[in-house]
Amino acid sequence: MIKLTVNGRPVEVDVEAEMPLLWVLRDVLDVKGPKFGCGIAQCGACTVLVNGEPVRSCSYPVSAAADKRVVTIEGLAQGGKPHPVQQAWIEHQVPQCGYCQGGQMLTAAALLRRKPRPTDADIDEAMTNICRCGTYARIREAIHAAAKKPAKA
Amino acid sequence: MTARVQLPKEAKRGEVIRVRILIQHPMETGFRLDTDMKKVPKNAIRSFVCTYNGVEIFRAELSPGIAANPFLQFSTVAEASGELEFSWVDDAGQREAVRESIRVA
Amino acid sequence: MNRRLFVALLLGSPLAARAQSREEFFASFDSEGLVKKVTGGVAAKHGRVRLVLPLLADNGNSVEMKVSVDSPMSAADHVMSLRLLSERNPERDMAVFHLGPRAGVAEVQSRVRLAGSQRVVALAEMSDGSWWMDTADVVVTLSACIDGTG
Amino acid sequence: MTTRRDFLKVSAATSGALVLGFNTEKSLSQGAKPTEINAWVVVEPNDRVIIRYARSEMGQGSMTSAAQLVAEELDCDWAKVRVEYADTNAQVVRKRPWGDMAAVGSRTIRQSQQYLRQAGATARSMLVAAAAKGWGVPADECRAASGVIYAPGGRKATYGKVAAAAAKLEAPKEVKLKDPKEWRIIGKPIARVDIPDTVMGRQRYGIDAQLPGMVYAAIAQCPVFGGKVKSASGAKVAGRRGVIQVIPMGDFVAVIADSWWRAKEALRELPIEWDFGAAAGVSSDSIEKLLRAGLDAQTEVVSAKKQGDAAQAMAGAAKVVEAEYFTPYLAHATLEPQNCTALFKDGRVDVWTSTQNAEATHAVAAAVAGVPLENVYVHRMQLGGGFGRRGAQDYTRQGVSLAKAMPGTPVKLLWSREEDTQHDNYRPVSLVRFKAGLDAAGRPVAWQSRVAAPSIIATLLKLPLKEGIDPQAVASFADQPYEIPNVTIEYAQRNPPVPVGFWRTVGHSQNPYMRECFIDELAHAAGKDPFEYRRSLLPAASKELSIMEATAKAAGWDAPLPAGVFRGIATTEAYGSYTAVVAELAVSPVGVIDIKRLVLGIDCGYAVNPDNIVAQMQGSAVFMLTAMLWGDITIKDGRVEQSNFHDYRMMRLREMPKVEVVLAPTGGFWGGIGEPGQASIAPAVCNAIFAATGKRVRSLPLSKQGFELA
Repeated sequence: MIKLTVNGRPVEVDVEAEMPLLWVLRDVLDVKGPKFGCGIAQCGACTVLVNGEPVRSCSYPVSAAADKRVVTIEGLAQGGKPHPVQQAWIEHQVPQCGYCQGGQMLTAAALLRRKPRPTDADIDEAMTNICRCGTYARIREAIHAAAKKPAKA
Repeated sequence: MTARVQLPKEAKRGEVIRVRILIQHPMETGFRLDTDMKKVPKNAIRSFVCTYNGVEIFRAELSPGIAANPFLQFSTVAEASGELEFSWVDDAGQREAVRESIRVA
Repeated sequence: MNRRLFVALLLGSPLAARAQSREEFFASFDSEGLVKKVTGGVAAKHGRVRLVLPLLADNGNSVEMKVSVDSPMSAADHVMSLRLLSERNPERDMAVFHLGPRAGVAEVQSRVRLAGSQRVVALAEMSDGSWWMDTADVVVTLSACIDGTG
Repeated sequence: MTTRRDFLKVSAATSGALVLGFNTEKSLSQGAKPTEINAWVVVEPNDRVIIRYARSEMGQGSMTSAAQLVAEELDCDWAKVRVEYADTNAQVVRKRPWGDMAAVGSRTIRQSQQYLRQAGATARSMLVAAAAKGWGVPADECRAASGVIYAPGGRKATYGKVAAAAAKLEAPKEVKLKDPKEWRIIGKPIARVDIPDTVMGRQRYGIDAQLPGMVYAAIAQCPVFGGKVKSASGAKVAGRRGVIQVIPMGDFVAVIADSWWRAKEALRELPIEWDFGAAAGVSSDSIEKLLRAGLDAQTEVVSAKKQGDAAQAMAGAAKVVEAEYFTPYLAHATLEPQNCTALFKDGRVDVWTSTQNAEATHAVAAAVAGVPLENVYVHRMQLGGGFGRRGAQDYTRQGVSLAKAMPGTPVKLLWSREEDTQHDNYRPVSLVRFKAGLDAAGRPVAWQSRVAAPSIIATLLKLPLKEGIDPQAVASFADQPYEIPNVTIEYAQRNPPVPVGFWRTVGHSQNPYMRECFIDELAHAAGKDPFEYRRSLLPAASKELSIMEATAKAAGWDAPLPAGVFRGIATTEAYGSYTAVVAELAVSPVGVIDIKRLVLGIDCGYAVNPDNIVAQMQGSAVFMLTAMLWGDITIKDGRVEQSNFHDYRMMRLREMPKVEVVLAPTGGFWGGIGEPGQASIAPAVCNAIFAATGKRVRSLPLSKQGFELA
């Protein structure tokens, strides 16, 4: 049995140790925020935060998440109040189809925690998630805007 | 065999019976290209006739507007025991015919 | 009216650029004109004939069809021929079924081939020389990312 | 004009907390009995309005812009609008009240704008008539604004109060639509209704369907096109944890398990014997030979356009220019792989999938399951990208046939990225030969093109071609806007066994690249500036000319450039809109391209949601740059060599250049938005590369021509 917390909720799962965290979240725990895009850690649609660090959960065995805090896009807002990244994503109308955006926002939130005022170079280096609709210009714009919002509690 | 017929084995005189036939035929439209880009010539069953003891009871003029392996269902009045003959000709001049007997009490 | 449709199909003409709505697309079918070519200019009356085709067909290669006519099929009053007409298939005359009193009832079933969404016409010629018709619109849902195929 | 942010503040302020709750399938609030005024408009007693959307939202934004068309004429309060999908079962039972449900060909707005606006106006006039009747005053003395009806003497009533009475009235035969000058919802940068759900992680895609007792299917399709399953013994994987069964299904094999990962892992161990069939020997080389033979063939070639006598004019030309252009197969690579969840139970079929045409999904489900159309229910989901891939229904056919093989059990079929890359309907490969004759002044007097390419219409749609011409294969050649007296365009249909389909912008994603590069070659041969040369050949009143001039002006075509930076230009019509692009870039001695900016102009006639149009243009730039830089699906032994994003490269955020959008709607017509934005990008970039290097780019992708992106 593997124990972890998902979006603040403690859970226990009886699965193979090498089962990727993505499929434990989606198919076992019915947490549908993280998405499957490639399965080889290339696209980032499956990004979740493990103890605050962005992780491509399609290639991350659930055993590595034992006793850790996992946050998916559903858990980014705190107490119903959207995270500054989420507010900026809406204000800048970033998403088109939206499939990659959960991963993009979590990666951006982690970047902002590491670097509250990221430069364009910081954003280029951190934001490697694929967006097939091509919303990159607005992602960059929204990250800069989120950096200016009052820090989250 | 190039066709399957469905017909009640026996019927009462004056009864209206349902006749069905499924014919093996590609009903080529003339638009299809085969693998080395040659147009497969148009070839569809053009005329179809059904006789009952020698008397024509149904006739159809068909075209590539009828789907491949044509299926036809029509009806006729059971007059007397005997034989129904289904015959057809396609664009390539190929003639085919099948017969099916029926007992009428 | 239907010239417009074939012009749209032929080349990416400006007409194709103005995408037709479904209603406009089906309204562009000239069923009356098609019928008059067969009847020699006589208009067919709507009624007595019932053409059954599905509202949607996943592809046009094989679509279930049933056509029937309300007729006693007596020697004095019977259906002589039942005709299926398509305005969009390369050949307008899809099929002609010759019946007569021996048929008992005027009903034929088959499977037709439809070159894209279209309005199909069923036209019956009665023994008294009158013409009756019915139409059915079929949407072939193989959708095209281009204009003019409706 | 309110900018996007002001509008957001307004809508946020008026509806309390940030507008979050746009769950598109939320059940109606309890107790309140909503009233359907017509197929498109439902009004609740609490004055909330539901506007129905018949198409598919895959990021192009028409779930919002289509509703703007209805809301405008309905004169309702947009803050009280909720958009809900039209139901395909009701579409069948009620004999198609919603018309075409396909979101393809950038047609949603321009094909339905008339009947959507009429639906809004009709509903408004019935609401006003009901209120007037209640007050005993003539309807034309009343007026409606923002969801409230006013009558002389200060009387007023909200839509919710009169909805029930309105629904009982006869719908008026004729309704007058507003003059565009009166629009206050159409033309505004309204915030998209689906974005709040996406941002909060509530958005649901086909892949997210979840049902009690659901099982998961991973499949392998024959790697060679057209091949069949010979045998697949489940014994080897039967003992693996969670594996339920192995089902051979003709051209694919499915492993069914209690989670998708277990099914996929078992599939890797499953021995499958294939009957590869005829296509096993096909390769990119054999395909190019087939196309090249088409260029030279005397038979199996048709004329798509014959104007004047090009051969004779060519003979008399002062100068002749020749070139051949090639564009490769491309995959859609929607980020959400193809999937379909289906349940076949007691003669009824329920389907959850991401589809660009819910009606086609409905018809295919009925046909495969062998049930009447009335027994099918397609549950609407958002699409994780469509780009034309999801007009086809191969995944629906597979999903429903698996559900039929397991009656009573919901089955979720999900393709792996490898299956998605290797079993697509690819953007057709195309080889085009050009020949043009210039007179002494450099003007083209003769233009000959022959296109050798597969036909999507003949092979995918299996529709007969009028006189053998596939309009898509010759698009933008046969209808080119330049005034050239003698033109012959020929088409040699050549269909390798690689399936082809509709890839975003279809023929206009490749043909304008070839045409606008070749026109650039003629300008160079005539010693003319490429912009001036096009201007001299475009009819004075043409919209290609007006958008090209607006774009060139915005880009400052004549302004001096920093050293080493060069410009390229292109213009074309596509999907009823007119586009032009100016590209500015530098190329290093070793071929590294540094794109400084793209200036992308579009005239779509009426702009329904300007901010959404800008987003589609930005997205089109990334989509086309990705394709022209790296996009290349190659064939070996009858199968696709690429398999995932490691060998089918996607542009990343750091690689996106500056994109400036010139929105220049001239009004008077309705042009498409989702696809035209790509059409002029590749030629403008390649013409700029020629200006910088003197090298013509006559074959894509650029990575195969010695170029790389900075």
